[in-house]
Amino acid sequence: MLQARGLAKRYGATVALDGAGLVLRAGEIHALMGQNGAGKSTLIKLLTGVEQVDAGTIELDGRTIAPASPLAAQREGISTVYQEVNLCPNLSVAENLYAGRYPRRFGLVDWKQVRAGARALLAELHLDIDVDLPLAAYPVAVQQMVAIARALGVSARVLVLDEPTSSLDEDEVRELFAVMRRLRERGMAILFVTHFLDQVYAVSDRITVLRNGALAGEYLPAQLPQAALVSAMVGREVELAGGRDASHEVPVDAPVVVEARGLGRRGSLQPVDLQLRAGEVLGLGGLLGSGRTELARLLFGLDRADCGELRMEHGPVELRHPAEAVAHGLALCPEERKTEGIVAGLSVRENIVLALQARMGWWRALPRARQEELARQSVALLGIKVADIETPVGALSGGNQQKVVLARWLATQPRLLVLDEPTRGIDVAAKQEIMAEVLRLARQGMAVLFISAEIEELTRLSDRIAVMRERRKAGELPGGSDGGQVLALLAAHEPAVRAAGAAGA
Amino acid sequence: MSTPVAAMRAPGFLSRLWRDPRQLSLAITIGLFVAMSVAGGVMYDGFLRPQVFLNLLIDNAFLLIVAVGMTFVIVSGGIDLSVGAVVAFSTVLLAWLVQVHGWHPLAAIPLVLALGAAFGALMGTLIERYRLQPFVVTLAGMFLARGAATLLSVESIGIDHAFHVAVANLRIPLGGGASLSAGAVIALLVVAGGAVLAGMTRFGRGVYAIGGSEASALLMGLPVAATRVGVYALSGFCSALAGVVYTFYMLSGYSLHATGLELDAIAAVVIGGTLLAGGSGYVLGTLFGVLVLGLIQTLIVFDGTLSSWWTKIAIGGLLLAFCLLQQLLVRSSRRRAPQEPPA
Amino acid sequence: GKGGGDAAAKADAIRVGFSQVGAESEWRTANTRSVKEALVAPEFNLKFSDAQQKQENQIKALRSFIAQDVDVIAFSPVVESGWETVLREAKAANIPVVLTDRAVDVSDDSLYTTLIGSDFVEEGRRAARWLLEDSASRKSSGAAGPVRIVDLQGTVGSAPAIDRMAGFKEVIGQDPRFAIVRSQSGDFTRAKGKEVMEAFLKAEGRDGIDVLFAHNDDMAIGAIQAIEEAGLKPGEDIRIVSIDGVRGAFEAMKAGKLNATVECNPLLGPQLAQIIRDVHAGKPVARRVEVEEGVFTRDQAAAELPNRKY
Amino acid sequence: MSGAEARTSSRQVLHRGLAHPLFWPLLALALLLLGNGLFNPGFLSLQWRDGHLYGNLVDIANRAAPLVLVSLGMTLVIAVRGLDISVGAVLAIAATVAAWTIARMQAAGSEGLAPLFAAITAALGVALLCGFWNGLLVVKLGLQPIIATLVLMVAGRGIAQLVSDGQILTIYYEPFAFLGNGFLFGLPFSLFVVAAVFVGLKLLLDRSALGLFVRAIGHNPVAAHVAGVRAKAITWSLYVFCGFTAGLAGLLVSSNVASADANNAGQLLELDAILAVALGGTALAGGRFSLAGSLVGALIIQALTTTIYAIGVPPQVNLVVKALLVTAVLLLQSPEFRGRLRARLSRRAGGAT
Ligand SMILES: Nc1ncnc2c1ncn2[C@@H]1O[C@H](COP(=O)(O)OP(=O)(O)OP(=O)(O)O)[C@@H](O)[C@H]1O
Ligand SMILES: Nc1ncnc2c1ncn2[C@@H]1O[C@H](COP(=O)(O)OP(=O)(O)OP(=O)(O)O)[C@@H](O)[C@H]1O
Ligand SMILES: [Mg+2]
Ligand SMILES: [Mg+2]
Repeated sequence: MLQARGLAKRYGATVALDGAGLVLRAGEIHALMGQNGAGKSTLIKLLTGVEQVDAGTIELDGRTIAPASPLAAQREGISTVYQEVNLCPNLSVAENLYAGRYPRRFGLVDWKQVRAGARALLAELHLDIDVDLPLAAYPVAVQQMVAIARALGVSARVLVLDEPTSSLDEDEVRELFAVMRRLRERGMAILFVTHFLDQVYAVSDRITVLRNGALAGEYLPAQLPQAALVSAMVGREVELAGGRDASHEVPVDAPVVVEARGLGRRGSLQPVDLQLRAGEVLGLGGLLGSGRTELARLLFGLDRADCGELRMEHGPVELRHPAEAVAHGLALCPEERKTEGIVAGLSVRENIVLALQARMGWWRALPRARQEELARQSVALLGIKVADIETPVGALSGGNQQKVVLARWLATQPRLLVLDEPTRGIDVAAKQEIMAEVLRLARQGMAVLFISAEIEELTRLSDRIAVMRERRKAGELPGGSDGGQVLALLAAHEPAVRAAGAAGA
Repeated sequence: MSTPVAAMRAPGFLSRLWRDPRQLSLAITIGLFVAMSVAGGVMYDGFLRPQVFLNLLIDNAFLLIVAVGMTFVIVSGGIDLSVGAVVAFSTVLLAWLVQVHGWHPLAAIPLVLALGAAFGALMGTLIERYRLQPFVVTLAGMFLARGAATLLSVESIGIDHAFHVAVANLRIPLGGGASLSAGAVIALLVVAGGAVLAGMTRFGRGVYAIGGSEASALLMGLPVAATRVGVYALSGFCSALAGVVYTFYMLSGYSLHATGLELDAIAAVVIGGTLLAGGSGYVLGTLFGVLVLGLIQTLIVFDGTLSSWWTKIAIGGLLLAFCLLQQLLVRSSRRRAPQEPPA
Repeated sequence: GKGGGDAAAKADAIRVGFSQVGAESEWRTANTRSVKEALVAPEFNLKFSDAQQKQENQIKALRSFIAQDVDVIAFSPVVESGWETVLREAKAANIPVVLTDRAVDVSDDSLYTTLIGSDFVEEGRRAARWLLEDSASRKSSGAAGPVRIVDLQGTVGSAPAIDRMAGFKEVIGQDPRFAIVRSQSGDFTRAKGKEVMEAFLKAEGRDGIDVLFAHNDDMAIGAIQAIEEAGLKPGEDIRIVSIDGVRGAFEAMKAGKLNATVECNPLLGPQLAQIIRDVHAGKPVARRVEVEEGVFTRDQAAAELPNRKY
Repeated sequence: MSGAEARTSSRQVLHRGLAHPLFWPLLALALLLLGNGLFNPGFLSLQWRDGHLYGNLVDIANRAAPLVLVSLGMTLVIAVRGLDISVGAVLAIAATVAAWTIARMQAAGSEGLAPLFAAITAALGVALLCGFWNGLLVVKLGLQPIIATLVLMVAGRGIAQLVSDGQILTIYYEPFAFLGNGFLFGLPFSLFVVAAVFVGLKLLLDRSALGLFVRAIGHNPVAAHVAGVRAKAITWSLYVFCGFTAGLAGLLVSSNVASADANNAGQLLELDAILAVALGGTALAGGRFSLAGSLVGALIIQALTTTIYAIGVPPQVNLVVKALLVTAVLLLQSPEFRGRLRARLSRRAGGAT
């Protein structure tokens, strides 16, 4: 149905794509895989008219097309969810779903119909939210769902989803897949990008792998074991799994780095007790909206706690500003990369040194040579794909941006590192390396609070697991607990809305 | 999903108003306006006469029209500094055509309006096509329009065409001796039209989308370029219309009319709750922004004891008091609201 | 407050609404002060309003005065035209209007009762006449060619700038010995006056300028500094005449740097008070009341300086 | 062969020069001055007279000094997504306070340099206070910058007139005149003031981490905050600094004309300053900024004004000329415009061959 051949695209000196291609058939779910910076998003931008090709052809139904704008692509019947949530945060959810194609009465927008339609669209994804609130009032996950709903709402023949699941919980992913399967039955062609291998195998009919901007091959999932898929992406043999050394025990006498006693905030978090020892990785599990991010923000002084206290080695501390947290050796890799993480206009180097420099104060600047050294080290250590450390971070691929944020905090060599969904959008191989690095640092005495939506990842990496539910701590599990135990904690008291949704899936 | 999700469903208008900061601040603005009027009534005799409030509309009709156009520009994330100059140019052109060349006002007015819109569209095109900053483009536009006005006539031209005089003296009685001028009625119509345009049309919603995120608007397939040009054309049109209303108000065309009007208009829009960063605001808020500015002036005239410099200080002080109260009320009520959306 | 002890005293006071243009110059400030000092309680109850140099603000103030039902309205119009509608409203409300400082341009003369103030055109003429006389007396020095005049105008489009220019040209234009070689706006301010004069001096050369005509004293004072900095003697190498007669001008004349200033008297408060009394009492008043004004030159400066209040 | 090498390297230099953000503003300035020189051969000439340099170029630099100072402060405020439209009023306040202080000191019989230092201290102190006030409203109380500074813009002139009692305060005090009128090594003293502020600022921003923080705040204030940057404190101090530059400019202006005009000093300065900042290539949305660019921008504006005076157009044409010149400068700086122009030219050339 949709066929692309020999696509090439360069941005200045960077070659984003060279010899990429793709064959998308009607009625299939097609996974597009590749490492961070392999060119997946760029390929999608070319297909959907955001960028123009330098070379190569795109054919739709045997007809060569060259969409000049997203609008043109939409007219061709291609509907897209881009990697960064690309909706207007100021508009209401309903409007975001209908912008550009409002139903009208007497030439005016028919708000009644917009609202009803919006609710119906979201209901398909089993999302029941107030569609009149501005989109910005909702967390990224919900925004992501809205973006997907918008794409579904356009009666298209081709649906393109660039990492739609990166910030979703397992439940949401299940909903999404159910919808995707329904659409496939109707003959729609679906192209989707993800870094979760399980998801690829769960839903896709065919896999295309990109490597370094070029087509590496097209495969059927049944004939391609996970390890082989990863090798195809990376271009060499990679050993999967690994993680925490099961025999590792955090010494009981290891100093307590941070201790929260009854830390809470009215309206967002019930009082929580939490203790982190040097060298320990504490996993924090919970469903969407369970309050994990809130806890992380309180620990870091981004929000002010209104009850309880926070103690560090040398006694109680009161954090009024992240700068104070940074000064105390805390670090927070925030969940919302685009708004709270990267500074898109600054270079990779500047982004990486930012937190360290903030800790050193404004007067003493890190010498330029030291900055470059730090940046180079980080680029090498985390495998950030970038030609030049002076490139603005905004020009990096999504996963590489995430790595830059991580690098920024590692550079401060914190006592406690809080990671809120740190591996979102990072490819399998890199994820493994990054977590290995985090574990290594932990073993050297850093404490880590690791927030993740993936239970498997949590159990594999954590020395201990705390579980949040409904804005309070539901319980704690010792290291080596299995996913079932975590689920049990998570699932207690599941509210009716969600239960109904899950049943429908 | 967990319980908070259920709590996020808004059952009624009141609770939505409570939670949606934009509507809340509009309500607070209106409330403060009323409070200020009452305070004026307590302090000064005759302040609460209906005609005093109608005069707010009569005397600020042109500002209101300009501010409605400005609201669109600011919501789209831009700014238009040329408005005052375009008003002045329109008055001069109209007076020049009518007085010097003997046109009938009804023939001259459409030309003036078309020129205003075209001038706005030209600035919009420069901004859109060459990626120039709206601030500087419209600043140049301001120089140009005022310069063109002085070129047409340095002196103030009085208009004594019978039609114009008749419209200028037209008073629509509202009972009890109170009345409204034609200009004020036009201004109210513009507000109504602006509110519908902003809230109920594709163009209006496109303006909000661009103001929220231009990149997203493009990816959503909205006609960004046309909308942007349209916004400035609209503002130019409103300024020209305000110029026409101005000639009904003053019966003269003068190159020094409406100096500094751009700042008043911006201030009115912002006081009305529109964010200068774009993406959020209401035309109705702008109406109250204009009324608040007018009320401040009226309070000072009613007081009638302030020297020139105390007048300036008082205007600044009242402006500050208003904005601070607005800000504090909005903040504290948002804090009391059940769940604060992440900042 | 509404009540208060002075309410009784104010009850039969004449309620006057006075709308001033602004406080843009010392002249204006002196004018305001004079009016305020003349219209004092208990005889008057003055509502003063400052329009910040904007006509629309003046109109708003007049409307407010009408809404407050004052006894007499007085104001200094920013420009001539544009007053028709609001004056009609005043007339309908039976409130007599006294203009100060300058006339307005209305179709119906009954819209205002009287005008008290100066005549900007006449001021321009006076400046020119002084120049004619001055050149006549200097003829012996016998410079070749026409007398080259540069002109520092007020704010473009403002009434005094237009009228003073018109009056000046009217007189000068009849005499072929004079030529205005450059004309530029100095916005009535010292800083701009200086800046523009600097440019004039560079463009015309040191010997290219014989006379400076400044539309107000402040611009002349700024220009004097520019002339001095260019190494010339103001008042000698370049003769300077300006308008207003503020204190600074007299100081400059005393120092020999300014040749003449045409007085434009702002102190019309007492005359205004008398007219308001008459108007309020229903007595007939003259349509136009002139203010006493003169032309002052260097030799009179020292004597006059102590009398200058502004 | 070495010739070819030299050619490529010189082309590289040219390319780098063209890509430099300052290239286009500088070119605009050069074109303006050259155009003047063509029209009016005396325009570019410089003479040594009475122990100092004399000529239009000196005038332009000297006249632009206050605007340059204010533009520098404005640049930084804009860089952190702010705006300060009160600079003109602050300038007037500082000028008035300086004149008032001198008059008071003299009346009290103080002599020598004491009144000078007292005036400078008082004026700058008040200006810093004004900046502090603006910062308070913006940073602490969360008002939108344009409204927050509008308050002082409106009230500030009133305050200045209150101090001066509505009079133009004339300064009869020689030492003070040196600031805005004096010459050092044959150059106007104000140029040294500007140079000191510019170099000091540049060093501070480049050598410390302040420049990085300012840009980070401008591009993404939330992310900068999360990274531990004291965004609010920095923003606040930049408002204070902007007030300081306006105060300094006020000293220069009042010293230059030996008087303080509360109502007219610095009228419309805010617009000129923002225009200068924009012409210099600073993004008005924050983040990207260039101090040198603003300096050039301010010079362009003053050169424009002086040009208008020099070519002797009638005053009523001033604004039109200014509008057209500004538009031309803007277009010249727009990469999109140059791109389209080049495309059109090459198409025409292609058509001809
Ligand atoms: N606007 C741009 N300017 C410069 N380089 C860019 C730009 N956009 C993308 N690139 C480069 O193109 C390459 C491919 O990026 P792309 O976003 O397509 O990767 P991706 O496969 O989607 O990666 P990820 O999994 O991290 O999202 C990267 O090296 C990136 O740095
Ligand atoms: N699916 C949802 N629908 C509506 N509101 C939600 C949803 N998920 C979270 N929220 C709201 O978003 C806010 C932030 O939740 P928060 O991010 O702290 O949760 P979390 O435990 O960190 O979850 P996650 O990080 O997985 O999104 C809360 O106010 C919550 O009520
Ligand atoms: Mg991508
Ligand atoms: Mg979270």
